[in-house]
Amino acid sequence: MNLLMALVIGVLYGAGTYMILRPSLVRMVMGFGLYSNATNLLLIVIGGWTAETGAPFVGDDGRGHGLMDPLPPDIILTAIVISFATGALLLTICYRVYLDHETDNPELLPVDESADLPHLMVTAQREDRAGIVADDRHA
Amino acid sequence: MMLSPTASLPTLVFIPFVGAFLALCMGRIAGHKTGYLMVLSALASFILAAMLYAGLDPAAPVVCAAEWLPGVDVNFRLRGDGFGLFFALLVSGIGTLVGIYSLSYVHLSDNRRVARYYAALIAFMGAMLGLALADDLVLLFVFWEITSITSFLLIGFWYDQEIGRKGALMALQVTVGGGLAMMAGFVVIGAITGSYSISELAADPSLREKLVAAGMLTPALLLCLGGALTKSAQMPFHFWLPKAMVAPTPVSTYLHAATMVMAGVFLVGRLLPILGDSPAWTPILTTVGLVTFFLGAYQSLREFDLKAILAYATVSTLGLLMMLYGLKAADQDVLQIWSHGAYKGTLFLVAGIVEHATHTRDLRKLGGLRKVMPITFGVCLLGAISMSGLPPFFGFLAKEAFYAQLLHGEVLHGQPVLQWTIIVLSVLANAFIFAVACKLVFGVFFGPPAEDVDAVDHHAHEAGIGLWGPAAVLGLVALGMGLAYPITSQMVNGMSSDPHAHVHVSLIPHDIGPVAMSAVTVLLGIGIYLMRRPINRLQDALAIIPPMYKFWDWLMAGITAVSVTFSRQWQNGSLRWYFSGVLLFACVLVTAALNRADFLRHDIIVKPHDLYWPAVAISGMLIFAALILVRAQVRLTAALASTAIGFLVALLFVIYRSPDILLTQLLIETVSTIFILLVLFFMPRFSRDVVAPPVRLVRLIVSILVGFTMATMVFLCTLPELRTEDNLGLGYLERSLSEGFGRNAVNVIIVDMRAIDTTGEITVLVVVGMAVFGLLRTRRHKA
Amino acid sequence: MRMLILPLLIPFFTAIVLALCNGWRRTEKFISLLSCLGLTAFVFWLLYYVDNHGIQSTAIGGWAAPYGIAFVADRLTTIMLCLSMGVGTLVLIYTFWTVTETQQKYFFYPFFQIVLLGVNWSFITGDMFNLFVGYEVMLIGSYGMMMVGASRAQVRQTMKYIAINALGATFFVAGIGLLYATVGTLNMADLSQRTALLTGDRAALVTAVSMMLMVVFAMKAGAFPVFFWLPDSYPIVPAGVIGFFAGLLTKVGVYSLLRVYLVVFRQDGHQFALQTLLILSGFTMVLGVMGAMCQWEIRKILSWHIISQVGYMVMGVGLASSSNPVVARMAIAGTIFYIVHHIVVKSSLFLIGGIAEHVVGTQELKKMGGLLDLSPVSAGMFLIAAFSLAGMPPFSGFLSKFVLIRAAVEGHNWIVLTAALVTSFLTLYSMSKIWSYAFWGHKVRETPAHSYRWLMVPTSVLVIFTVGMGLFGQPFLRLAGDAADEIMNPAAYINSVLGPVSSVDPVGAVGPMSPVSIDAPTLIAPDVGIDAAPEMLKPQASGLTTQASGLTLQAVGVMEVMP
Amino acid sequence: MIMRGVHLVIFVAIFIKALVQSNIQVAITVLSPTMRIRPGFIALPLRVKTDFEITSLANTITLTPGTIAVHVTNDRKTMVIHALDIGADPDALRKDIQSSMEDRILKWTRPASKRPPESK
Amino acid sequence: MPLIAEIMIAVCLVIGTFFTVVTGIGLLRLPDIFCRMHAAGKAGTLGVVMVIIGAIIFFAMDHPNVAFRGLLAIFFQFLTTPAATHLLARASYVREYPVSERTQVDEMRSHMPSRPDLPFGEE
Amino acid sequence: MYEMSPWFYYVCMTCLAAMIVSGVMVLYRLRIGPAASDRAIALDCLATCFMGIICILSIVWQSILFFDAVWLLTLVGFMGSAAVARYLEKGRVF
Amino acid sequence: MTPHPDGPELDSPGDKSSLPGSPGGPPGSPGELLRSPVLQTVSRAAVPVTIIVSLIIFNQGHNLPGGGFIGGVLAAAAGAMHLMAFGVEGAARWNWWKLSVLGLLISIMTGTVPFLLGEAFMNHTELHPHLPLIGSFHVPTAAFYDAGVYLIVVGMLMTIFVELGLENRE
Ligand code: NA
Ligand code: NA
Repeated sequence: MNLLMALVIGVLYGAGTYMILRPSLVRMVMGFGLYSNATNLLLIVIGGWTAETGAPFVGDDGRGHGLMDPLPPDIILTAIVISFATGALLLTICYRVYLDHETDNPELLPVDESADLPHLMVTAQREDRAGIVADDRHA
Repeated sequence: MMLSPTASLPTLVFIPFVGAFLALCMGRIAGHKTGYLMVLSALASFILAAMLYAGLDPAAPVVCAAEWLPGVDVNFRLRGDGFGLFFALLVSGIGTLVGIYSLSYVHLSDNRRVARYYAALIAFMGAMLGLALADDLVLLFVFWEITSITSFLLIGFWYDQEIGRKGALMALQVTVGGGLAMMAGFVVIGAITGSYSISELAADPSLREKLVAAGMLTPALLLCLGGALTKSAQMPFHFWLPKAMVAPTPVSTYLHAATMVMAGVFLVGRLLPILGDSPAWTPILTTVGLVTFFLGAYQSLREFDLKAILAYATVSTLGLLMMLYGLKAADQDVLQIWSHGAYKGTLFLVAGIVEHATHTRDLRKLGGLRKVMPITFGVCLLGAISMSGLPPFFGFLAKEAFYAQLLHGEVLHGQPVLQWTIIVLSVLANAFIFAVACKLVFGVFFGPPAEDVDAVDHHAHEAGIGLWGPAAVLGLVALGMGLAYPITSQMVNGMSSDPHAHVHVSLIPHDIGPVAMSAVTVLLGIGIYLMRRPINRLQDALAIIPPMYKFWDWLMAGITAVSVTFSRQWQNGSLRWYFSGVLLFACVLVTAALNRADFLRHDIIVKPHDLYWPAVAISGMLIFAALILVRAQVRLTAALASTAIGFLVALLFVIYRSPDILLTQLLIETVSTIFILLVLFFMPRFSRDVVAPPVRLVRLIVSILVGFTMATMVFLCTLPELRTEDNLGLGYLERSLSEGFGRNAVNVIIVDMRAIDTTGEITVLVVVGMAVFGLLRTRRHKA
Repeated sequence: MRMLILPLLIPFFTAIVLALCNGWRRTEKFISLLSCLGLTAFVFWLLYYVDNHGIQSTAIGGWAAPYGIAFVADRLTTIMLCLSMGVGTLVLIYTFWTVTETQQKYFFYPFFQIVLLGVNWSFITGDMFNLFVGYEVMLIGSYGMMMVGASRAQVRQTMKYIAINALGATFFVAGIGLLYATVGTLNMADLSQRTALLTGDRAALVTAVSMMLMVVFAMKAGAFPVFFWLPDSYPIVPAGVIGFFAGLLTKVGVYSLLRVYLVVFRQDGHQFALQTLLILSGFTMVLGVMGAMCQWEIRKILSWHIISQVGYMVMGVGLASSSNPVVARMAIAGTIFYIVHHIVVKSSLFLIGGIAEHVVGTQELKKMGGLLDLSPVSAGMFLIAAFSLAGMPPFSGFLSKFVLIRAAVEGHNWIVLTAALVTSFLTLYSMSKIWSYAFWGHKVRETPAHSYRWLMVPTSVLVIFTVGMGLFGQPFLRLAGDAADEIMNPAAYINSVLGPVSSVDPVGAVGPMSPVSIDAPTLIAPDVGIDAAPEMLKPQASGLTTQASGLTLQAVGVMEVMP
Repeated sequence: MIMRGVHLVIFVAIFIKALVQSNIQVAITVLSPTMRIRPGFIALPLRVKTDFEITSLANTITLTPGTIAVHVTNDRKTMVIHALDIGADPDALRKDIQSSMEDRILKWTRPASKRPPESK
Repeated sequence: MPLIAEIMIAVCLVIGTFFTVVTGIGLLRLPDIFCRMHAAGKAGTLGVVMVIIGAIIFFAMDHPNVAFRGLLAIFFQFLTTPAATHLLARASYVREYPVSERTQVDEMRSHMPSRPDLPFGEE
Repeated sequence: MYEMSPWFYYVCMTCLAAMIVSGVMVLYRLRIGPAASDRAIALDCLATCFMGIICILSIVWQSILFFDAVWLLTLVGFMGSAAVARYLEKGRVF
Repeated sequence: MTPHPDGPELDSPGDKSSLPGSPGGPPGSPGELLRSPVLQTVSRAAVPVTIIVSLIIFNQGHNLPGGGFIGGVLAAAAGAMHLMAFGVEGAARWNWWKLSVLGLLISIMTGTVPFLLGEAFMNHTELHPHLPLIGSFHVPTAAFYDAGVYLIVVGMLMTIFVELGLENRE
């Protein structure tokens, strides 16, 4: 079983890698989704598996023998939520980046971050005062 | 109020720092009067040093020690021995004169700038005093670097001019670069011997034996020389000194003629008893010193800028001193330093006066000032004669002693070829110096002024006593010390770094050798002076090698070019490259670690009974779905394949009996799909992969490597032999109901046992919500 | 000690209250300041307390470790907390005059608290997975701060920053999972006592797992070759905040390297990780400074210098691989000292850079000039901070480099020593470049563009600190040395978390051993005898022998390595 | 009111029967080697009015033999359905749907007074 | 568990599985998107409902709340699956996904007045 | 826990296998499309298959813990399909 | 335009400048097509049921699968269904992120109360309140914590839904 799962996890990581290395922001986000899934599988796999293992719900006796280790699911739950939240933020930002630069190819984005660095405090304050906010989209 | 000797040591070091601080604070109001702080603090230090010298017991010098950084064996230890006090007297004495000179010399409208100038100058003096008296290598280094910093600020006095900035930067970089090596050398010494105390190291042979035993004697020497040779402007690191001449003349006089450049020499003197046993000592120092001595003098004749001439002459003398230490003739170090300080100080100050009066330093434009500036002329003569080594001046004493050392020195004994090489070159160098002295005196004060400089006729005037006074004092020292040679002899022998020094210092020769060499020197010098124009042409013809500073510039430009390439290529903004780098790094690290044990001997056998066939089927579907995603050219296909993968993973969670994450996964995948669809609306279609085939190949290789590495790790870590059964799982289960009041152990862990994890997780959620809100709202408001 | 939750609880409540006060600009600033000052006072008291009373720990929720999550405050942790809160408060004050209305409206101050929260969290937690959570909280706050204002460049660079950190998070979680599979626990103290017993294949596997985690920590620290994110993202961080980011965020990575590779991983052959770090550190130093050499913007130059400076700290961690405990101790103490120095100095440099921007309205060196005349005090502060960064005496930078170089010399690591010296030289080169272009030269304007008086207040505190730390370094060195002792001898740490008798008995094949005897092999590596360098070791030897014989558990306090 | 309840029960029963029928029919179609289908889009004039009725009808049509509801025009007078096999006469299908589905829905959704006349 | 219960459950499972398989085959075999929706919307529904009923029976004795969940699932199934089919079918028509050439009549076209103004290009 | 009849167990396992086969076919449709709606339908059917699989596994394991996933999948499948339909029809989901 | 390997691209909404602004839209406009009584009716039925079920799921979490997070996502999914049927304008009137901040406050307070009472932070226990009508029952304080989580998830997801839904809607 662990060889099988190692194979699956390897494929998922490999596929995720392939996706994040492609020149498309949406694909990148999906690649991270694959990573997240692969990691979750990895975590559940390390909990161990036998055909007889039960779910981690203890009976009235409160004993835990023969049940699945509950810690990996706990870790997964936290990790899944965090990666989901990060992914949502990343996706929103990717959308914003596309609107700004009209490309979703990260390789085509401007390299020099100072080229359109408007937040230089001085500039920003001036524009703030004037009521218009620094939007340099077509600068 | 009388200070005890122990207390006056640190006091004389700290007075200037207090003065510098005061100068900074009051400068804005006091303006040029800040200079009096310089004079006062220098004078105070001088008096204290003189008092200490008066009470000096050579066998047991005053020591002031305090714990500073006991954790790293570094202590605040000052020691007032003869050599240190000599240096302190030199520094504070010339400091007083330079302070007085500056009062008349420095005129600026910007009070703050003047204040900064004096503050740096006073702080420099303090650092030099500390350096002279420090008995701890690290403390010495601290003061050493403070002199570098203050020197940097002083050279950059004309910081609104490119040339001023460049000169300052070069001086800083070269001297600090050497200083770093020196620090490493000190650390080596301290780490191996366990002591940084100079006197202790010099006195205790067992400490030095440790260095020898560790084989670190020569490396430590080489590292330390890195500092000494750069600071003292030895070839090939001499080039910063002429460039530093952009500084105001008081600075050049004080730092770059009399004191700071002597710090390297001083250090070598301090190190001689510690590292002198190294077989590299004599060859290196003698060679470097000799070359510098000769080439400095040689180059000096080539120059026409007054300060450049003096700078190269200084370089030359510094070489001479290094050579003397190389020959282990430490007994005449004070003699040479002192005589040089006196005449070179005089000449620099005179150069400043001349520049002040004529607004030029170019010998070719100067001339005939004898009549306009008679006092200056007189003072200049004092310095120049001493420099040329004619009796009865101090310079003569020094040169005689030097020649005597060459003829009778122990180190050269029995090596006639080497000895004669050194003698010939030395005589030649001194002849050049002689010619330079002539050139100075005749070039500035005799002959007609150049036609295009009307300054000479119209504006040139005799300087005030504030300017020539200090120069005259130094010049008189050069004369007086020569005349009073018995006292001189006593003093220079008493203050030498060699406790057993007994150099014969006398105007009356007792040995024909040195006198003959002096005669040859003078004759040669006259000859060179007379032939100076053809010699200059010859020098121009011989100058094939570019000046050293160009090499330095090239070196820095080369480093910058590498840097440009590196930052463009490495930090190229390409996410693809960043990801690949991180991933490959991970693969390499993990593989390297795995290679350290032979994991292959664990049998990799698929045990069919261990496989759960639905898991096999689901895994197959999962891999298939992953391939769909990877191959998808249409965005919606990719989004749906992602969702399918999520569902399939959820199904594996069923196999692994984890209902909580099953539900979570299903919901999360659905919500993710909705997000993706929401965003896809705005995004462009997937473009065809337009990357070049090599990029594709690399991408494929990286993917396979990552997949393989992760699979290997998972496989190994879940192998029954390697996975641990002794984990926390059972403990959690058993505590779930009894202490957590819940049957769902996972949930009990989430909300109770490890609730702080969950707290972080929900914080992330909240912040993401706010961040998305902020991001989209900010831009929508702008639109 | 229940109070250990306060470094989290206070930023938490502050962030919530600030979010709810959204729109009341003055109130937000006031509350932020109040909270930061209060917490700063607390953590400094905590440092004092821990220094005098030993390691403190608390079980969150009353669940005893290793099941519950323990928060542990040893000297290293409290030092880091003091730094984060001290620098955080100063930067907060600085931002009062730099934050724009838009930035404040879109949660600048709540996010600031979240970053503080995450940083404190990462420092104080005693659980590997909780460390991950702390990282994520810190990161998410930093994402928020980085793009607050949402300019093109900010959004774009934040995207890259998030993406790279997402990669790191993947390895982090995967590494934690594999760690749990092989060692069976997540609590750092428990891990420490369990890994110390590991040998053979399992030890080698745990080493491999530790290498996977190293990617994350090295990335966070900004070490070679995974510092990609740093020079790209720091230049877009809002003014002022950059001082905090530059100082603190990478140091969380360095802290983790110290904690994880010296306390958590003690299995047979764990030095491999440290040796790897040593190799990486050389590249980090040199390449970091090489990157800075060709830059023409203050922020970029300083950002690249973070990398090279991190190289020094990583070098310290790597030098701790030495089999000579004196060297290892000096390396760790040097690293801690360096962390303190660097946080203070780098923050102050960025803050001065902000002032310079305020005065001349640009960050580009070629458009600057004459700052020495325009703003002499900030010029003076820059001079001090820059020379301190370059390791010039008498400032803190000199002392920190000195200690590390001494450790390198004593460990005979000549190559990395050379790299350190070269880096130091090139650092000076580019610092003097900034000075020469920005502070010297012709005035580019007659008067300062904006008033900057208040910005000087927090900045000067940092600058004064670096001078003080250089001149009066002994208390810091002493503290760093004691912290190093705690790290080298985790027995006290383990006892504090798990109690004198471990709640989880190391069972199975390895056989029962008491935590005390576990420490012996790492304290004195078998190949280093006391007689290897008798004189050098003399003062320490007695303390160490006491340790090795396992006579006393509370040896941390007893051991006086420094003479 | 009671009658409407009865009609609802009848409707559910008939609906279940139709559901099973439709499934079997689809199964036969899918599994038959030749797959004889005559798909088509057919417009169905509507008498149901409210959202609820329209939705009930649409869902019922979709779940029952060979038809799915594709579209409801904005005037709510017509529903377009897709049939897997429209047979020879589309009008027969239309009438069938109206009588078997629409009428029965109306019977339990509305009181008799408000009901439109049943289809012929 | 009585034999009769096992038999009933088995029958439910078999029927449910049968229709699920039919869904799969139908999805592969049917000629166009609209026809495939018939398979998905109908066979899928009945198939899964039968399986759920089987499960409800299985757990009826010990866990009555499973019946609640099962009925909830069936309710949702009847509520949502046809609606989803309906929405997708219309979207497919709007996007002009190719219709099988066997299609006899298309009365849809005339009921989509705004069709020429479709916001999407022919992609 | 009760001991289930062997034939019943085998019926369950056979059904499980058939369900998985159905899932594979559905997944294949997800692969080949061609229309986006095809894929959406396929995903919906995949969810349906999973409901079946989970039900059968619940019976085999005699565990009710996974049963919530069944009705959740109904909802989830609908959400996905509806979102895709809205996306195809209007571009925007909301 | 190069043909795709998967045939013509069938998923792209193409030129979005001419897209309808909101569901429905004036008669004759493309948006008119999109009016959907079916979706609206289904969501009228499904949304309340889902929300109730989400509360059940939330409530059962301590002993069965479920809990605040799952319940919250479920409720947010119901919200998404509502948005799909009725558009975002109504929901956009509220600042959903404030709900998540409120949730965070509740969660943290749950941990802080025992801390202020002198116990460890987040030391959960069981409460046994006695209410009229309902009688005595026991609640683990962890449930309050979970309730905070529920609100956070709803607030955060709805924020993103609404904000993304509002994008590009003049
Ligand atoms: Na995830
Ligand atoms: Na958790």
